Amino acid sequence: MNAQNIAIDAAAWDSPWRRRRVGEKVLLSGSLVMTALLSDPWPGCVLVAAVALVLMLGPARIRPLLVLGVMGAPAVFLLIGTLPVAATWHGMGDLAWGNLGWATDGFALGPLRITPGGVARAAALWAHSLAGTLAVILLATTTPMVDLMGWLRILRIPDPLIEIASLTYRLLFLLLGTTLAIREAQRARLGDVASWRRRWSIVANALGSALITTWDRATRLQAGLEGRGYEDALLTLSPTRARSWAFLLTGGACLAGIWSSSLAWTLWGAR
Amino acid sequence: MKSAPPLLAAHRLVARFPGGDAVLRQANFTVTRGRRVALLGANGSGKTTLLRCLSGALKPAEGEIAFDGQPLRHDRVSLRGHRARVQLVLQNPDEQLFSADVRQDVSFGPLNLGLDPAAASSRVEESLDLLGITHLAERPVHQLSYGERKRVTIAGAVAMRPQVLLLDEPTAGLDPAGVAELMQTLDKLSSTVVLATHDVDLALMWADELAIVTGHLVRQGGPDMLADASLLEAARLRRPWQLDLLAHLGHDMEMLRGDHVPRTVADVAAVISRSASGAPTR
Amino acid sequence: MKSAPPLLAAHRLVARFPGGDAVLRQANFTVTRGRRVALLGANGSGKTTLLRCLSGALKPAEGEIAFDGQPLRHDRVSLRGHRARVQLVLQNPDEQLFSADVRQDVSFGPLNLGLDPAAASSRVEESLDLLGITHLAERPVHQLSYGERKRVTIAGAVAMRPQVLLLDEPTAGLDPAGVAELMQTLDKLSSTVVLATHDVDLALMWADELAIVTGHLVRQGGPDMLADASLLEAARLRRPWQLDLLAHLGHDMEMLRGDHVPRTVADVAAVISRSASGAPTR
Amino acid sequence: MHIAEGFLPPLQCALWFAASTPFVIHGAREVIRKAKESPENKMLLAAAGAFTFVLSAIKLPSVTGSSSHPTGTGAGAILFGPPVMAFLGTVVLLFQALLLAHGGLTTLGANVFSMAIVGPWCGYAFYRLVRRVNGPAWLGIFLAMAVADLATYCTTSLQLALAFPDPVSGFAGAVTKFLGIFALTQIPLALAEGVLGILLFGFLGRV
Repeated sequence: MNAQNIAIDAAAWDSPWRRRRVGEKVLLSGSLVMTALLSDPWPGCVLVAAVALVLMLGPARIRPLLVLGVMGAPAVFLLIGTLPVAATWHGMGDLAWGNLGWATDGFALGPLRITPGGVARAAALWAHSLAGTLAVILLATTTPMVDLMGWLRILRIPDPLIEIASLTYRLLFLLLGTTLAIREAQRARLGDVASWRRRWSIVANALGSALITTWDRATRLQAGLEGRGYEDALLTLSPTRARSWAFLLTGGACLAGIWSSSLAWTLWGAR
Repeated sequence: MKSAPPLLAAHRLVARFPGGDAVLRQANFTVTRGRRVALLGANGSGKTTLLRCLSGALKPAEGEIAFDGQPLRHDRVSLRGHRARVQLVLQNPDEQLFSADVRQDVSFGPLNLGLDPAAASSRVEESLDLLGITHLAERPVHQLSYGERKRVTIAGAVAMRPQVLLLDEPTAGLDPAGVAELMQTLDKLSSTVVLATHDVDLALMWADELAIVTGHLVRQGGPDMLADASLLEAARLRRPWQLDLLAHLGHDMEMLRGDHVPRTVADVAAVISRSASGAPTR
Repeated sequence: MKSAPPLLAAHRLVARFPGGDAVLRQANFTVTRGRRVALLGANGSGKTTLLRCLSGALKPAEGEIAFDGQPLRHDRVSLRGHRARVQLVLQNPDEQLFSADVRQDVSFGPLNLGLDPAAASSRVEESLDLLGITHLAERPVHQLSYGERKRVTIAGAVAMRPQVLLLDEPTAGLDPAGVAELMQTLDKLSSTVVLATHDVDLALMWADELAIVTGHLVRQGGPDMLADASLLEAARLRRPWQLDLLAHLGHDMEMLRGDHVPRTVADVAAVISRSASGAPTR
Repeated sequence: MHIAEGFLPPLQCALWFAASTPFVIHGAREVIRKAKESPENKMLLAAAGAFTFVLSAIKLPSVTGSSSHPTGTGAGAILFGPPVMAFLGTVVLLFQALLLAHGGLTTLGANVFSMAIVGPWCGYAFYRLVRRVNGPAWLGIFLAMAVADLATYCTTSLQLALAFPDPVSGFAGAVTKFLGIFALTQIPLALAEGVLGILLFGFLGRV
């Protein structure tokens, strides 16, 4: 990560979809997220994932490597989070720790047992989660945070809250830049070869300095904005973006497709 | 200095650091409409403090700021009016940019003036165009370079169409071509400009008038102030090369007064050529 | 350029922005022991990137950094050795100071080198003295002025007794007297110095050698590079006044090559006097 | 480590949103009140939000071998109080979900409950307790940071156990599994965050 470039954020600013209405993108991604949550893993979630990927790599022109990189964090969580779901707990008393190997109902790992049912549950979770995450990333890589903040006004969230969130976004990049620069300066003077004990105070010093700098900046920003006429509201022009029926209809068609295939699959399976 | 009444003035200004030490003590400063004033002085001498007082951002401990002869009262309504006429651009662009999107940020000032969105929008486009940054309108501020962010802050001030533009170190950190472009942009503005800088060569080349902050006071005068060795030393400045070279060549510095002070390379070359051809050194 | 082997070198360096665009493409750069190199270039040309690669802070995408002929491997142990020999001071002091008081901050590097407290302490006092900031030793870093904080960052690097000191815009934001003091301090250092700056006049006056970053490459040479109009334009630089004036006066620029390039006011005055007295222009 | 998108069943997503909403609204009211007091507070609150985000993105010196990040909500609770942290934590979680793909939108309610509500309140309670009995300041800070971190992860484990009860041993078995995998790796981290808190406040006290 780098101050100028949180990968998703940079993609959102460069996205050809930036000029689309935020509401339309929220509607599309939101529906895909809900579909990933509510539909069956097969074919619903798989189709959601496919649609999100195709839209991102196709019309939204997001680099495949970026999508792959961004999926890293959720994948790690899924790995850790689904492990306990895949395994059943048979209690300490039931099985000795030395118990390792195939049992009648699955693979035993001491008091844990990995069963086919557990693996199926874990796989279903993976499907829901990966599809949902891709649908969220579709929104995140095509819509800068500030556009979303502006859109939140529709939900009647009070202005001061939106302003604070927007300022947080601006200060975030300043603070991140400062913190990373301080860490680099510490490494340049061999901060990373200090004793383990000293390294802790070095991290604390970096954070403390960054905090003081940001505090100071926030105060100076206040003074700077007062000079530009700031009294109690951070007014800006919000861009007007045309409604796109093509976009809405295509999105609608995708969703209808996913749901009808899901329905068809369920009916066919039940027959 | 001029018979024309000053557009913006500070009278007997006293300003203190938050700690209590005085930065300015009974300092006076005036700018006449249409003039370009370069403000020089050491680090910490009080240049920025003076600019902040002039802009209304800082209330002086004592003394008065006057616009067009009218003293500024520091209440909300007067300040609002003052800020519409006098705009200060700080040195560090991150102290004035708050929005992630360039166009939105520039629109902040005009909207604060109470303009309707259409009028504000046309002001924004106009000043983006003037600063040559229309191509950055949709970019996020945090991805811009330092020089680009400086232009955005100036655009934000220009969009308010101030009568006086106060600039604190606008050329610091810019490459030479960037400095030249910025100075050309300033020439296009109709505002009166006060520009604080450490660059004495640039000050001599650009300004109609100089103001040097030293010893808690402001000394104002013509470019020949930069020939006064004791003043320069007190203000931690150096003699601009233009004057330094002529002194080295044995020219009579007393002759280089007022409008006879050479500013550009061409001026200096002309003085040297004339003296080589036997004419007196003016 | 020199027959002496380079102390620090970059070979066919490729460095990219995080987004993927190249900043440097197959760039070469060398510094010989004891030389003073000024690094010039436009905003965003890659000066800072080059310095960061040279210091080991940034691992180049391709190419190699070598110290005393030994290529730098970017593993922990090699970097540790490299950083003890090559120190980089970046432009913004706020992003490099991280301790509560000045003495503590300057002692950071020496303590990390594994020096015992007494040895570290003597290094600290030595470099505080060299930078002329002994009186600030007990002061909290966050209360210092900009110029003072710049000196503290340089003291922090000097206290590591590096063989090469890399400075990114050390004079930016300093008043003219501050610049002069800093340049005098640099003259006292025994290190080899590479100094990135936007100030072409200063570069011409101070440096033994120039390096200009343009078109993703580094061009190295003597001060006469600053007479090359097309190179200057490509690099968004301007001709230093020394050369600009002589060109205006009709001097033959071809004669002002290598060691004949005038650097200081005295040099220029000498060239002009000689030509006025009828001697050839060198 | 926040619960990823799509990981919780729909009904539970809704319940956690319902559980978090009153706290967040309470915090938002407090934030609006502070912003009205002085516009400068807006900047400072935004700075605090940014700091919480960056804290969670900073790598600590390796404790368990893996890279680890602090939650930082304990420090925020001491400085601004738990209600404000409920709001700022929500903003930070939204940013993490959309800028880093950490966490999710449908799981936002659950993550807010653990990280922006339970963590700060528990950390703050311990901080007050130590101050009440005139305990040393460092202990209060240490406990605030460590407890906020641990409480967050324990809550996450409970949330996951509730969503995925063990087919054999039920909720209790599931709690054992999730606590085992999360809380145990988190205990050294929580202690580390406590130490970091002491050092950080120590640094701030010196400047």
